Amino acid sequence: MPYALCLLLFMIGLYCVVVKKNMVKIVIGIMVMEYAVNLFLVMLGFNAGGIAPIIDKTQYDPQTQQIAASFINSSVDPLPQALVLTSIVISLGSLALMISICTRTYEKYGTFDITELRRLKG
Amino acid sequence: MKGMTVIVKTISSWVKVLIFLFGIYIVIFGHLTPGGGFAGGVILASSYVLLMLAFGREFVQKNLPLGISSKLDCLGAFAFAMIAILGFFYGGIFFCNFLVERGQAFGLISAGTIPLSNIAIGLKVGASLFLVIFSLSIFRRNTSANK
Amino acid sequence: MSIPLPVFVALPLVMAFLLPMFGKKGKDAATALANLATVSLLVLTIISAIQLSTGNDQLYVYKIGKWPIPLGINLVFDGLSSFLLLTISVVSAAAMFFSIRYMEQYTAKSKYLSLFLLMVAGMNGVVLSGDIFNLFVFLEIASLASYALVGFGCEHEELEASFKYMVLGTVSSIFILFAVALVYGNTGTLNMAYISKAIQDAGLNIGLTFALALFVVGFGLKSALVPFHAWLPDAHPSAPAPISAMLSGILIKTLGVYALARTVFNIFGVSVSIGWLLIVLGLLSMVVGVFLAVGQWDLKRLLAYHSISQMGYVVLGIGLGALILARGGNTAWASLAILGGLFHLVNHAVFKSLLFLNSGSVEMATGTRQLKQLGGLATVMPVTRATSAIASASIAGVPPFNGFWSKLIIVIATVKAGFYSLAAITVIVSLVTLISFLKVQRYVFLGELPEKLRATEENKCSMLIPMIFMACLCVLMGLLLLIPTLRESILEPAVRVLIDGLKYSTNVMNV
Amino acid sequence: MDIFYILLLFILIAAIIAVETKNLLSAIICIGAIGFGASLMFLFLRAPDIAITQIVVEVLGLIVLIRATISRDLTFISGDKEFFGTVVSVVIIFVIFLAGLRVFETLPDFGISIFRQAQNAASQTYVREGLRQTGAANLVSSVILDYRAYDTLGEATVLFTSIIGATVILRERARKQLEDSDE
Repeated sequence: MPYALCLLLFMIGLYCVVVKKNMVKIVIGIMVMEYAVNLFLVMLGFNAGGIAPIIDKTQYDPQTQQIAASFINSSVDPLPQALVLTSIVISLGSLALMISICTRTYEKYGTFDITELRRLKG
Repeated sequence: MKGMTVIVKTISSWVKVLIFLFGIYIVIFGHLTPGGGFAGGVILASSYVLLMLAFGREFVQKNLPLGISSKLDCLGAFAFAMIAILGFFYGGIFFCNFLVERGQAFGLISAGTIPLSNIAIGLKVGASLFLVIFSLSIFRRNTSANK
Repeated sequence: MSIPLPVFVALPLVMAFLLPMFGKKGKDAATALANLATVSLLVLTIISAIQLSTGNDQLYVYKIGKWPIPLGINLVFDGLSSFLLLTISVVSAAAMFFSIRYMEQYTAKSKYLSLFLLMVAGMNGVVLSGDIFNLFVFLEIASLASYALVGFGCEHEELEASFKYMVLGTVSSIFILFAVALVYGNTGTLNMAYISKAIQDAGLNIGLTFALALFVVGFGLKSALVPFHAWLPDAHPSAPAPISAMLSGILIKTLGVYALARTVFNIFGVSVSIGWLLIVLGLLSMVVGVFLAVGQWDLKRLLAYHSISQMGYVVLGIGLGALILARGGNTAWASLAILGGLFHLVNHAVFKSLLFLNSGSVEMATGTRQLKQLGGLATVMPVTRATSAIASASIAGVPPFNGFWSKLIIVIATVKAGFYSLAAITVIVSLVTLISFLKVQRYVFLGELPEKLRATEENKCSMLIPMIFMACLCVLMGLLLLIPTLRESILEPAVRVLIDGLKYSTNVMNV
Repeated sequence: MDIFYILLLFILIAAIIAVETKNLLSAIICIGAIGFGASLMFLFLRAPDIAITQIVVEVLGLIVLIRATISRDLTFISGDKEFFGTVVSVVIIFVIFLAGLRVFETLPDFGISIFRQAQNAASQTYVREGLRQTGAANLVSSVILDYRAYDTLGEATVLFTSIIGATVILRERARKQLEDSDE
């Protein structure tokens, strides 16, 4: 069920990108979609009652180099977290580039409205 | 922009040191505690952004000119790529963790190249994010000057 | 394999990290270094391709960081990767050489060179990757570099085109990421070979089918197939000419068609419905693209619409192969169809980038690219005129040139597979293309030289060399098909990768 | 488990306000709310690394967004929407949503992660052997900087690319007169 709410969030973002005419609104829609996918990825790795994938000193035996079974059996999945870390940085990068294009366009046209841009280009 | 009031300036000159140290801590201990190069780099960048908001652009530009931050950006990325290539020379394969045998588990010096990569990434991320916010604000000043 | 595979990514990356440090003063040194990088990539690719075709192994796997396959990321170098790497290297070397002079009219040249190399690195990474998330990351590098390069001129149209391209491109990237997440949630792995094995074991459930649909939409947006083509006619003309050549020539193919073919054939496996879907997409692109192109009066915009149409041929060939394979038909005809598609891919890369370089040459000499304002350039720009004539003949499928051979193979394959109406449409589209390019030749190079363009001169030598090089390729590429040894060492291994389909997973795991 | 529903509902409400409000500045503030909600969500999903990264990235992203919109002449959106087009897109998106709902039946239930069920999933090895093989106690660090370091190189490159791109887009003068010097 939380997955479905995530999909709903994704669809809200998609709706915003498709319908809205304001450049900043479109950027906001893209950000919402990115949040939805990131949340979905992390949820995939979640274990009910799990612990974070960071090994504590008490869970490690230096002599035998063994990790306590309590950690192995309850840790959440570290791989999706690594993927989400990557995807957050990617979305920050594309946000920076998109906002630069928006500001530059605003300076040229004096508006954020994409239908106006088409009219001005004429 | 000449910066904000005296209260803001005083407080941020205190806080900036703390933020900067916290960023460095997050970067260096990234392989033991939550955090790492990216989070730490963003915190480093935000300490400079705070200075820029409080004291104005000219102050920051004196301390960290654009050219230098752009070079730091390239340098961090280059250092991270170099770690990969050093892995090739020492271990025979790209990204080989050639230092993994050194150090004790849970020590600050452990996990081979991971802390080094964290530092390189922290440098790169901090410099580049500072650069983008700075160029956005400079751009705005230029356009308003033109008007 | 004597050349370590990550070199193809690491070399342009390290160069790209270094170049912005040169700044304004070291511009010439930066240009020289960037050209050195693309030329050495070309040499390395040729060496690797020769090693692959003469060696015993069908594919090479490089495990990064010494981690065994499902743990780490692996690079896979097989026939298809080698084929696309060759295409990328040839076009990027030519476009880079062309930019030496052409990019003098813009500022921030060292940053341009850096972005160019980043785009090349991203494409090489996509082609070599054996891990689906890694493919997404490198796809994003290449796309981000291309968004910035489309807006490089910072004029009104360029910014608008760049924004449009960026929004659609980012949405398609998010679709792909969502599909990757769904695949991970269903199979628990990100390695392509292991995903493929899990799908073979458990079958294609509804979650994976939805993921496949998302992949088709995402890669379809990247390759501008017709329902998703809205960004291309704006984005490709707005970029500087060498970048248009890169975008139309290889970017849409690497990020779109290659990734689509890899996912459909090697990971999910072909089925009748996906075969029909690809055929319909290809057919729509072919017909709609060419009819929109006929009415254009802007030279680069016309070329961009033709890109959509020609991509239709590539996808049509590949989709036909998928359909025949899924029906269990004759493998010979399936491989013929795929051969036609892939051969048309590389042919289109060569002649379309040549056409864009020509348009850049014309624009630089005359300052306009409106067909109605041009004319009579045949006498003042003989080299541009000659190369452009060769490229136009190629794209229209006139016999001795390369476009003819690939179109011929696609037509033969459609006839053999029993789709006579498809064959007829293919020929008709080719004829319309011919008419459209006769119009270009007529308005740009023949007729009266307008008063304003009297002072036009042929461009400098450094811009002519890449055009002549590409024109020679256009003439000679037919040999790739006609000489058996060349065909068996370059085209056939690429076709075999797709025909083998799901055997990819066992091939990778057994290395 | 209830906390996830509460947070998701909060995020959804913030998203709807962000999409529908007429004032750009409040839309951006709602984006901030989504970001902080997501960050809390990551914390409860036992992902502290991402929670930290999300929250700092959120702050910088907000600064960038506000820089772009504040003190522009036009922070309010006016203009009429085409009613027909909107309805068609809403219907299409709703159909995709209904189709997508069935997709989640094939995933393991929320709260059971896939790597415990799948055969030879890489994460099983990461959890069991990660500390011994890489020496890092933070397994996420060991994945991003050792097992999948190549991805991280790509990620750093993405950031580098976008920054170079942003400085290129924001440069003052794009074209210059071509000097006709001999080569």
